[in-house]
Amino acid sequence: MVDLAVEIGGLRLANPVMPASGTFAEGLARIIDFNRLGAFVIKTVTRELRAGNPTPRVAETAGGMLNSIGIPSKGVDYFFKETLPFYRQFTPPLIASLSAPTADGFASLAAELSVPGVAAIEANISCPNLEEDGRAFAMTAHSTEAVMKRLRAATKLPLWAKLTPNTGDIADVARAAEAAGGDAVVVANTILAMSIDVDTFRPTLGSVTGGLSGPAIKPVILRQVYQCARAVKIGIVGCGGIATAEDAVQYLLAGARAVQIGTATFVHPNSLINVLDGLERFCGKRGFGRVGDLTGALIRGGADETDVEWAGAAG
Amino acid sequence: MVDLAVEIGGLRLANPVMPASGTFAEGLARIIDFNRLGAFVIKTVTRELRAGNPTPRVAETAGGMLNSIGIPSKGVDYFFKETLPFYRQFTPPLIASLSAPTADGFASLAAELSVPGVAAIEANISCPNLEEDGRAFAMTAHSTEAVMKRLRAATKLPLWAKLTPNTGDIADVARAAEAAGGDAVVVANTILAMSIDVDTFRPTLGSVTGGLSGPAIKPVILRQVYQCARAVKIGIVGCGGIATAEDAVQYLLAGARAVQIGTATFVHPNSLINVLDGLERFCGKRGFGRVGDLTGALIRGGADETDVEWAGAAG
Amino acid sequence: MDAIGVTVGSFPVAERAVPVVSNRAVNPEYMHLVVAAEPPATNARPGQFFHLLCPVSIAGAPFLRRPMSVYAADPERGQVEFLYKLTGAGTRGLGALKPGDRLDMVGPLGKGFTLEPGWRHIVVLGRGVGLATLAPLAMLARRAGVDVTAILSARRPNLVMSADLFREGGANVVAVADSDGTSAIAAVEKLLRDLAAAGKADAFFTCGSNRLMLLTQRLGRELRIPGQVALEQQMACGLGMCFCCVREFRAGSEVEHRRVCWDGPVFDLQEPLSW
Amino acid sequence: MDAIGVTVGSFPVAERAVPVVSNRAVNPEYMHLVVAAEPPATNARPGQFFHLLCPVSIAGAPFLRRPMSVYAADPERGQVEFLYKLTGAGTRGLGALKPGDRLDMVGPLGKGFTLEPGWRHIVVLGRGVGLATLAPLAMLARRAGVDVTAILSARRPNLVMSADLFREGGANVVAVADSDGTSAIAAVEKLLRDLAAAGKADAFFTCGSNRLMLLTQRLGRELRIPGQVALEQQMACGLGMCFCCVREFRAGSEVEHRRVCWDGPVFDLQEPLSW
Ligand SMILES: Cc1cc2nc3c(=O)[nH]c(=O)nc-3n(C[C@H](O)[C@H](O)[C@H](O)COP(=O)(O)OP(=O)(O)OC[C@H]3O[C@@H](n4cnc5c(N)ncnc54)[C@H](O)[C@@H]3O)c2cc1C
Ligand SMILES: Cc1cc2nc3c(=O)[nH]c(=O)nc-3n(C[C@H](O)[C@H](O)[C@H](O)COP(=O)(O)OP(=O)(O)OC[C@H]3O[C@@H](n4cnc5c(N)ncnc54)[C@H](O)[C@@H]3O)c2cc1C
Ligand SMILES: Cc1cc2nc3c(=O)[nH]c(=O)nc-3n(C[C@H](O)[C@H](O)[C@H](O)COP(=O)(O)O)c2cc1C
Ligand SMILES: Cc1cc2nc3c(=O)[nH]c(=O)nc-3n(C[C@H](O)[C@H](O)[C@H](O)COP(=O)(O)O)c2cc1C
Ligand code: FES
Ligand code: FES
Repeated sequence: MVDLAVEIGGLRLANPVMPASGTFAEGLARIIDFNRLGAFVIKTVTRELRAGNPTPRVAETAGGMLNSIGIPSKGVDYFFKETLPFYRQFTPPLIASLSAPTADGFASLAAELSVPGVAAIEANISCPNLEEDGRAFAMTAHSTEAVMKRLRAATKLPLWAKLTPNTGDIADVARAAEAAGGDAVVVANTILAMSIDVDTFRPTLGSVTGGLSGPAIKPVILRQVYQCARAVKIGIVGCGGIATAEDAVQYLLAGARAVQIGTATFVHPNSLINVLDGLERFCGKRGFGRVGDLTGALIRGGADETDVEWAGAAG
Repeated sequence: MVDLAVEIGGLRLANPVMPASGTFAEGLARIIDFNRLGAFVIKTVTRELRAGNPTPRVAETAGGMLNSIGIPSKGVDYFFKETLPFYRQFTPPLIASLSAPTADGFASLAAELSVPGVAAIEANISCPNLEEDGRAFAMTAHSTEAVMKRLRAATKLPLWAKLTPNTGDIADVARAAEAAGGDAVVVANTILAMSIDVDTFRPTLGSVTGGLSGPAIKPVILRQVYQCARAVKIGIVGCGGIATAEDAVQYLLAGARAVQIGTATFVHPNSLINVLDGLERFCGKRGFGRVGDLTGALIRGGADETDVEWAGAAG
Repeated sequence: MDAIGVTVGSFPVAERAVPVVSNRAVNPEYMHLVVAAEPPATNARPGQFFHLLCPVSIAGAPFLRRPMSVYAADPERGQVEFLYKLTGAGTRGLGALKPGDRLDMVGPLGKGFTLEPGWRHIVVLGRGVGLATLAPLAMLARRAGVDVTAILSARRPNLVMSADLFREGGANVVAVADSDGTSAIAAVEKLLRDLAAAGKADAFFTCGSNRLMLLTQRLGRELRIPGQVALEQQMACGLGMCFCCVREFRAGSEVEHRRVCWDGPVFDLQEPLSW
Repeated sequence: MDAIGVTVGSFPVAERAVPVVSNRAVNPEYMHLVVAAEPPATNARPGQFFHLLCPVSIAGAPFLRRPMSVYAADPERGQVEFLYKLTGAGTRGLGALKPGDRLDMVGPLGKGFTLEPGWRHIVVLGRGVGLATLAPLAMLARRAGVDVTAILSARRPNLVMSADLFREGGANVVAVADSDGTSAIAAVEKLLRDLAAAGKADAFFTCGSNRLMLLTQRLGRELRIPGQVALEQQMACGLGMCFCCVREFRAGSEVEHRRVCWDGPVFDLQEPLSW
């Protein structure tokens, strides 16, 4: 029996597998058993009602997808009236992702959402689609520390910071989140990107640029998780291109204590369950009694040379 | 007849298609006709002899590859004795990519390489593999301006800056390169990334992290070209994941005047020629007399909705 | 089933890799695919759709799934059918499927058509593959003893699809085409007014043409005839999670976004804005 | 042909999509692939290799090409052959090729084996697919009237491959195996010393085993017997451009990196460091 429970960012989760904000909603309960998930992470909530970006909002790329959803939000009332009661029917803890245009806005929204039934706050200080040029709090350590301090003062709940990969030094930003009292960092959101339709000469997305996600970004985000793991002591949630249990293992080895899965769920709605089952099998096969023992187990000091497999074992 | 000639960074090229530094060398002349290329861009030269990074130096990823070659260099003597004479057998101009650990080093090397037979200097201020943490001049506008000023003073040749994508604000860095007297920016080098072998628990690269290239990064670098095109007046050379003529067209529409092709040449050694021929066909088909007219021809203000093609033309 | 539309503990949707029974070209542009399936797939109702993982082919490697209306679903025979147009990498990948190959599909998804008890005569108007979406509705209506007039539009008469299928189903088929002008809006309007006058239009159902949607919206308002329209939009998740697939709708004086995959693809005829 | 090793205006390497003639399993681990080809491909010399674009299969989508030694190349028959071990996504993709399918290959690449005029008796020592690399050398030597002793090593006698091929080629075959201890270094060393003593070892050729390389290096130094070794390393370009494929070599007192794809894959036996 493999112990799948993990301690991460002030929470104890039954297992380290959870959905990524904005890629998960009630509808998935028509296919998979929600009670198997490590946690629920809901679509980022904002105070004001928002329409989101113009269509088209999605485009395919090599090994990934572009999205420019923005944050269409039904607002706080809907969260209390519909979202919260729905998830209270299940056992996994609910992590509320929230966003605001100002530090004040973040703080007051966090305070308002700190209610029974919400287990932690995931501050999406990184969503790259809202402004055309993709600016976000999490692009600098300075503004990250500022907004996280306000958030820390505003809620007693575990506080997670969802970082953006669109920065030159993500380890520095993670340090700022930790210094301001954050309990975990989620690494990371989508990479700002675009594509162009060579028939129409127009961007494939209505908002021109959007966020790249899926397997294409996995090596980049994995590197950022590795850099953050060497910079902070608080927990790291790895999120970027995870489609298989082996992908999740790579993130744990690089230093993550838990993982979030987004785009893969669009391709295979069972991805969350498949990765969870695969993780348990992997630990069993490799003799790990606790999935938590994989965290940071990367062996440094240069990889082995590929040995001449095709020339036979004793070659 | 399509006019393929372009003016870029102080040079007039017969066509906008050239190889990316480090992915091209004499050996390719065994397969393709070098005289058809817009220019030659050689592997980055350093003053001192260097061994480069430990093996393994390459790994596959979804839609791309990781490399940690570093800059093994045979030094300046070899450049003068072997490289330069070899390329002088052909008509396209030679662009010398160079790198150094200090601004002084950049300047003196640029001065030394400013000889007949070298048409332009491409300052690789971005190679992410040399230091384990991937720091590079081009990660900040400040250090970019400093090194480019020294380079500008050191050579009368057209001066190009090869930027790194591993920065939070590449447009700002491009502005710095322009302000310091750069004649063009090459956007961009590889994205710092890594992967882990879940059998050995070791990084797949001997140097742990390496540079991601290939189709996977195209949407990210295309976005950076688009951002730079709106920030600077000097020419932009688009470089990142180009494998087809349509990819090259996307870069031109986003604002590039020329393109460099790297990883695609590893998969199809004829890629440079195929993209060039495809560009000419595209211009012909779409009625562009000059390939230069594609530069910046992106139509803004939101893309069209996908119309209901499957429901018939007049639907 | 609460406000959110999900009943906890029941799993009406599934992801399954099912065997292909047949996959034939019906004309140079369209193909007809039959797969062997079980519930919940075979419970698919007219207007619902499946999200198909299209195989890699020379046409390319589709990353996302492709939405496809159920053309027929039969629990007894244990089959689900699709009628699709060869368009890009996804549908061309589908086109390469051979009997025995496996197709990974998620479904049934979305809200289908509904028939009000009071209706005796309905009119379905479709074009191109819009017909694939309307065909199973016509069958259902006939089985419910409701008369069906099917106005099938195409560029040329010989391109009109599924006419026989509608006829066998007992529908009264009117084929119209661009080539002879019979598909012109004015001509189709005349047809509809005559049907309404003859009391043969208790409701309009349309799919696949913005022009036909606008026409039926206008006549529906004027003649107080209710209706439903099936819309399409690019999708990622197909399960109401990503908000990629929104379109604009009238909500009183407001304009609001709704998800085609979750709130639709079938909507009240009067609500969608022109696209 | 200048110092850099490229003759301007001659194109001795080509990228071609060639038809598969046959692709058969020789045992549960290895397959034998034959393709129809033309010059320059059919000019491939022993020790040279091709860079193969392995097709996408259930095993995965290989992004980079895969290097594969030429097992045989015949300009008359217009064929090139490979002997390969099923390993990962690339070789398993190769394994799925059927006669008539096209295989995109780049080559011939790299430096092959060379035979000195003075040599009358050579010894080739190989293991596993190292034999694929040595087989064409043995054929070439026999055609040049040079005697060949082929020491073929494997885990079990029945896994020894290509023994018949070497015999038909006129080589004097000695099969050794781990299972009966005959492949142990001491045993093979005895064999080599006896051959040397009998004047039947003018040169050693080896491939596919670090242990056999180290043994022949040692004996070669002691007995002043020259030799050549074929190395392998992960590759990207295969054309000497990317420096992915370097290994370490003795250069006087220095250690230097050389590119297996360009400076090799065949090197002087004494130069490579153990890997
Ligand atoms: C609810 C619904 C039901 C549908 N039913 C059918 C059907 O029964 N038969 C049929 O032939 N087609 C149907 N379509 C359209 C079908 O989904 C597209 O033709 C298909 O996705 C095209 O994919 P492609 O890769 O071949 O083409 P591409 O143009 O290469 O597709 C590129 C991207 O655009 C998307 N896309 C392109 N056209 C459409 C479209 N019209 N609607 C939604 N997304 C699109 C694709 O999904 C893909 O993500 C339906 C669409 C929806 C939304
Ligand atoms: C010059 C040369 C000649 C070769 N000749 C033969 C031959 O005749 N028959 C044969 O069976 N094999 C031969 N090999 C080895 C063959 O290239 C690998 O077995 C093959 O690349 C494995 O790819 P894969 O995707 O199946 O395995 P994977 O292990 O999934 O490959 C992963 C990556 O590692 C690389 N790789 C793995 N093993 C090797 C290796 N031993 N050498 C180089 N790269 C490797 C692959 O190219 C790929 O990039 C040769 C290698 C070289 C360098
Ligand atoms: C359609 C879509 C919508 C998203 N919306 C949000 C969001 O509202 N808030 C947020 O923090 N991240 C959002 N993300 C980012 C994901 O949570 C995740 O960080 C990213 O997609 C990388 O993970 P993946 O490669 O597994 O998808 C969204 C991603 C996608 C694809
Ligand atoms: C193996 C390899 C070696 C490279 N070496 C260099 C180099 O020496 N100098 C440099 O400026 N860029 C170097 N690059 C980066 C490429 O020039 C190019 O910027 C990058 O690969 C993106 O383009 P691509 O996706 O077309 O390969 C190298 C890339 C690869 C894959
Ligand atoms: S496709 Fe995701 S919400 Fe409709
Ligand atoms: S594989 Fe590129 S240099 Fe050898």
